[in-house]
Amino acid sequence: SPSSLQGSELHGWRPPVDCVRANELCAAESNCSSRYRTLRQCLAGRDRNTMLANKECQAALEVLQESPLYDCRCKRAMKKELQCLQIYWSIHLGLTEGGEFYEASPYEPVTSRLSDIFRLASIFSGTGADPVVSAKSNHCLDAAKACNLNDNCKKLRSSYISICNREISSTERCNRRKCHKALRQFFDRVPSEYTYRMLFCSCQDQACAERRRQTILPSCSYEDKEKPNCLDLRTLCRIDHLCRSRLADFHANCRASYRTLTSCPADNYQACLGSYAGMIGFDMTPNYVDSSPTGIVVSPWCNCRGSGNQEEECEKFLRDFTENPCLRNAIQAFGNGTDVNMSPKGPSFPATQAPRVEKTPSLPDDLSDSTSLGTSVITTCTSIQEQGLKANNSKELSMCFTELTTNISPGSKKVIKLYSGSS
Amino acid sequence: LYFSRDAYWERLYVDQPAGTPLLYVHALRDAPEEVPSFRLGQHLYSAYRTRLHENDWIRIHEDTGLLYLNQSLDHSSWEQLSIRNGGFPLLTIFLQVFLGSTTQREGECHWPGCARVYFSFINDSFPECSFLKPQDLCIPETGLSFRIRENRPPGTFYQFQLLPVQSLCQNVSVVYRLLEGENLPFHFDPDSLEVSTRWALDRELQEKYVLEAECIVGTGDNQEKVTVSFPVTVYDEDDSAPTFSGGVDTASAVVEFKRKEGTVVATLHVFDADVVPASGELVRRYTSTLLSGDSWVQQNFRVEHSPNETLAQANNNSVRATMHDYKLVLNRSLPISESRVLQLVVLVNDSDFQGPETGVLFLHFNVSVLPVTLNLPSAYSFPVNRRAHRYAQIGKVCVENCQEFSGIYIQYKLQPSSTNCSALGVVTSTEDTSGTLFVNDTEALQRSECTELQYTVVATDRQTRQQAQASLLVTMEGTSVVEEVDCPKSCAVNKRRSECEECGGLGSPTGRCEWRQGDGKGITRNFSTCSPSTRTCPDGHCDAVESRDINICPQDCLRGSIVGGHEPGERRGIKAGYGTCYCFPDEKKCFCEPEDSQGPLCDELCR
Amino acid sequence: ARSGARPCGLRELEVSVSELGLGYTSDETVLFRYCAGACEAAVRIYDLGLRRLRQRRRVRKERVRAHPCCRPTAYEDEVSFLDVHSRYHTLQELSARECACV
Amino acid sequence: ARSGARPCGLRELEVSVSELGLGYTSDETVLFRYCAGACEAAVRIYDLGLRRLRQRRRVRKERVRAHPCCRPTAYEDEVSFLDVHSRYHTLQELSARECACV
Repeated sequence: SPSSLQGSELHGWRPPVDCVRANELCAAESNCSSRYRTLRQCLAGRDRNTMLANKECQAALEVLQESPLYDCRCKRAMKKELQCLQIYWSIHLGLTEGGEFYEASPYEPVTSRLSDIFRLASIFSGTGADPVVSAKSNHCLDAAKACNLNDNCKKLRSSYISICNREISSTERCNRRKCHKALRQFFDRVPSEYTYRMLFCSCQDQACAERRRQTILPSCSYEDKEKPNCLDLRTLCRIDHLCRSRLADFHANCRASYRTLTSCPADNYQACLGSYAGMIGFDMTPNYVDSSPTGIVVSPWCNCRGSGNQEEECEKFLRDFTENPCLRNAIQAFGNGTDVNMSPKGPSFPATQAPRVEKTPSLPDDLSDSTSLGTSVITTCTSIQEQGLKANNSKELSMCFTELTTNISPGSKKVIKLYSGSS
Repeated sequence: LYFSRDAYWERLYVDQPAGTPLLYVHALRDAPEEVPSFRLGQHLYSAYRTRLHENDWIRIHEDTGLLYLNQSLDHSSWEQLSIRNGGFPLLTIFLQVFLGSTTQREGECHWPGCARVYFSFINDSFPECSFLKPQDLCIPETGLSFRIRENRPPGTFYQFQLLPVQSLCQNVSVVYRLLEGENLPFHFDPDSLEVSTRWALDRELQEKYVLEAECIVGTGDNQEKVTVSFPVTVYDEDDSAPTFSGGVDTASAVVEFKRKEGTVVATLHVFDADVVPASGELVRRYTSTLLSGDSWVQQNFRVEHSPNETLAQANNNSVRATMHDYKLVLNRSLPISESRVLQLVVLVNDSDFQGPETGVLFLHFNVSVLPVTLNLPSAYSFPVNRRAHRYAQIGKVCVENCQEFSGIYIQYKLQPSSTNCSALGVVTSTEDTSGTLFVNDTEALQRSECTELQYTVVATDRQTRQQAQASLLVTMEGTSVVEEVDCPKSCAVNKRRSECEECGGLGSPTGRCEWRQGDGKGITRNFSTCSPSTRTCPDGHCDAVESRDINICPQDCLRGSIVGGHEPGERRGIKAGYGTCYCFPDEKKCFCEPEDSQGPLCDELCR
Repeated sequence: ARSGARPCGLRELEVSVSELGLGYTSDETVLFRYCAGACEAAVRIYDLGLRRLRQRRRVRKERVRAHPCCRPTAYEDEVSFLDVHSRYHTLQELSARECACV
Repeated sequence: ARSGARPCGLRELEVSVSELGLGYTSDETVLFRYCAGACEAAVRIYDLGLRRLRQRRRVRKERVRAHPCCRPTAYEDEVSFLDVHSRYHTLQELSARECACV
């Protein structure tokens, strides 16, 4: 076997620290801090690529790949979230070329699950509601009522509503920047037992669906005179570290995967819903496109007109919102109060089970050739790993789903393989 | 040269023998004389693009683009790469393949000069051929889709066979057939299994094709068929010159009453069959210049360009194209004295266009700027009630066509004929450039010797100082009367009809407030209220006279708190109210509540 | 009362101590300041809501005030006088110093 | 009311917006907090004097309050809701936050 492998230094797995802490650790170590300074100079230069080609920049990258800065992460609504994200992107913009279709999420993976929220929600609202009554009731109205009965939720809800609803002039509908800020505060500071119920409530009739659509006051926070091109909107979002991070997080947690039961990476609906809600209050704010009770379609405010040769990439970006089985399943699961009960070990599959064709979501999924995507394959195991399950010593941890997402262009057959390998 | 795909897929198994062919990458030519050559990146990357290891195992034939295993990958190399990937079973690795001609370096791989080759690296040896399902023998894991540039020489963009399967399962018969390729610009060679274009494609004719292929596995009666379809996207280049939409290259327009900055004078449309450059770049690269040496033109006009994607029909196909709107817009408000006839030329330049014809065309705007002369009717005459309160609106004066004006700022003044019988004032309303006459001094109304008031109305254009005049005669009506004691200054304070109609208030022309009875339908624009004159208040608009004093019409003008069921007006006042709306202007407060709930005050009852 | 009646404010009255009915007999007089007037403009949406809920008996008949009161918000410290028995007395917070609708 | 009845304090009630009788039609509910209760212990000498002067018609018949009121001394900022026409409204100072006898 190739001898070169034995000699190379093992790049073991270490638990990620947050990037603010990692930055402090690096600053305290001269070699790391000097290389980090070099990398920032490399990136600051106008022609990023030629700068990255020079030896010093490469050396800086090599060293930093070994430092805690390399796989540091951030936490949603942590104290110095923006600073953490700025540090994260200063490293990762060096490592990737930018312009990737999917970017790795800077946030630590979510370990909580929907069932935790349901438990809390039922404690709060005392609902072990009678299913017959609950079937008929307007869940979105109940959610608003529950919020109004909780002082913190009521206060922050009223705050964003009054800001987003305040007409500035005949030509200026509202102050969108302030509205977005108030919405971000609401979703950051109010527990998801309240916010998810208002955002993802299930509906039987149009009035309920319209209330659900109105949750974020779309006329101010979402709609605009014109619809920009989605790739232009993505470019705008990626200029702002927070928006960029929330979009990357959405892609990481909501990207349809055909190898999991739920179509969601690591079968975690909560992670997907959290990252969807995390985009509200940014340029990429998504919302329900209409008030049809059952046909759940969400989308950012953009279309694919004016994409030129990148129409396929644009439509693929839009499909991640409008035809995303993971996101749809997650919203429906929350609405119905159901969660996939994934025992931590996950379903065990015999090693050599013949490939079985899964309940194929009818809609095309992600990668086709048209994307310059670097990560058409999700390392689901990575996210399991990051949920704190020590990889190398757990005998159990051999279950990992090969995420071969296939592009289902019309008519083509799709092959899905399930492998279990033991580490 | 460019790759026909930006990503390729294949599976790698442990212990596949060195020399196993893996896949072909294909490059298409931009020019006939180009000869494709390829080179591989040095490193293997993980899904999230972390550099895993030097690429010791995979090589490429630089001329044919055939990737093959140079060294077999054993379990220990798999273990090693898996650990590098974070200790998990390695799922996918990729390496970068470059066109020989590209200057791109590793770390900056993007189409067209670089593509990524993904390998699902399975920790198992190559399965028994009999285990493989037809689709495993026929088609790669990930869907195929191709991109072919228009106007480029024909070339091969795909080779059907799964090379590892073909080399390790030679006794399995796999035959391919292109189903609908015949009448399309594509050719399939059954021997080499290569798919190629038959001639240069023209995106403006068709921009998407879906090719259907059939793969037959096995022979005799245990044959199995797998069909696969794959999209081919024709990539646009700027090969179409801009043309006049509908052949119209000239627009004529007259600027007369609408002289305000931002007024759209005329619009012309340019059609371009192309969709590149894309929206992000389009406005920068599709320029429009107002050609005129005359600095006056440059200062007073500007061109606004707004491109919109549209659909064009090409032999019963619809293909995306672009319609460019060019608006000639006033860059400044024009004085009423301005009078010019202009031929303006706008140069539109599709700077990316590389065709033989020119990417430039000229739009012509014939603009006549007419002067406006101010005219007032010869004489005005209005009655006024001696009981009128201050700010009572008496009537309106207006220069000819004033309702049409925008960007023209007129000032109205009154010159009284006699000094001791002067009671009126005038104020200009910006919305319709009219002048509103109002009672400014009630003392003269009460003097019996003043039976009529005579004025000269003077209208002056603020910018050019041009003037127009007219005479104004105001005749007195009715008799003055001593004011009711205990009446509030503002009609709006009164909550009930009785109180309302027994008092006067600022702005009331008859000396008495008027009660407006609402429709009582919840929160409604037609709420009940007490007003100086229901003709002007409340009407959802705080006019020039009303804004002189908050007591005149707080219902329209209040900027303060409105208590009770209501809908706020745009920036001020009450747009809709519940029941009766009444106000306390000095406290900047209005209330809207149903009549029945204004019950007896709870004094003694609620000790 | 007509709407727009005199708003809540400070009024004053010269009264003899005896007239106050506090049991002191003295011929001295004091300037008694008190709050009076209408509080219509101080009504809040709270009052409208409370009034409606009371009308609909949603609020039990406990003592509830659905209209602002014109009341002192500050009092004068003290006033002293000599009674008919030649004894001095001092009264705390007899007069209002400021009024408001609360 | 019996002397020593429940003292002035904050009460709360869950009501639907429509019940507030403000003209808004919405099925949402709000927590309406109001002040209720007796203010016996807050009576001052001012009140006694004023009551007596009023009984003796020394104070003209204008509106005068000779007893402390149980009223809010602080209000909650705002509460918002969606009405049946899918339009949002925000009410300022609907609920009491603190009560006192004034």
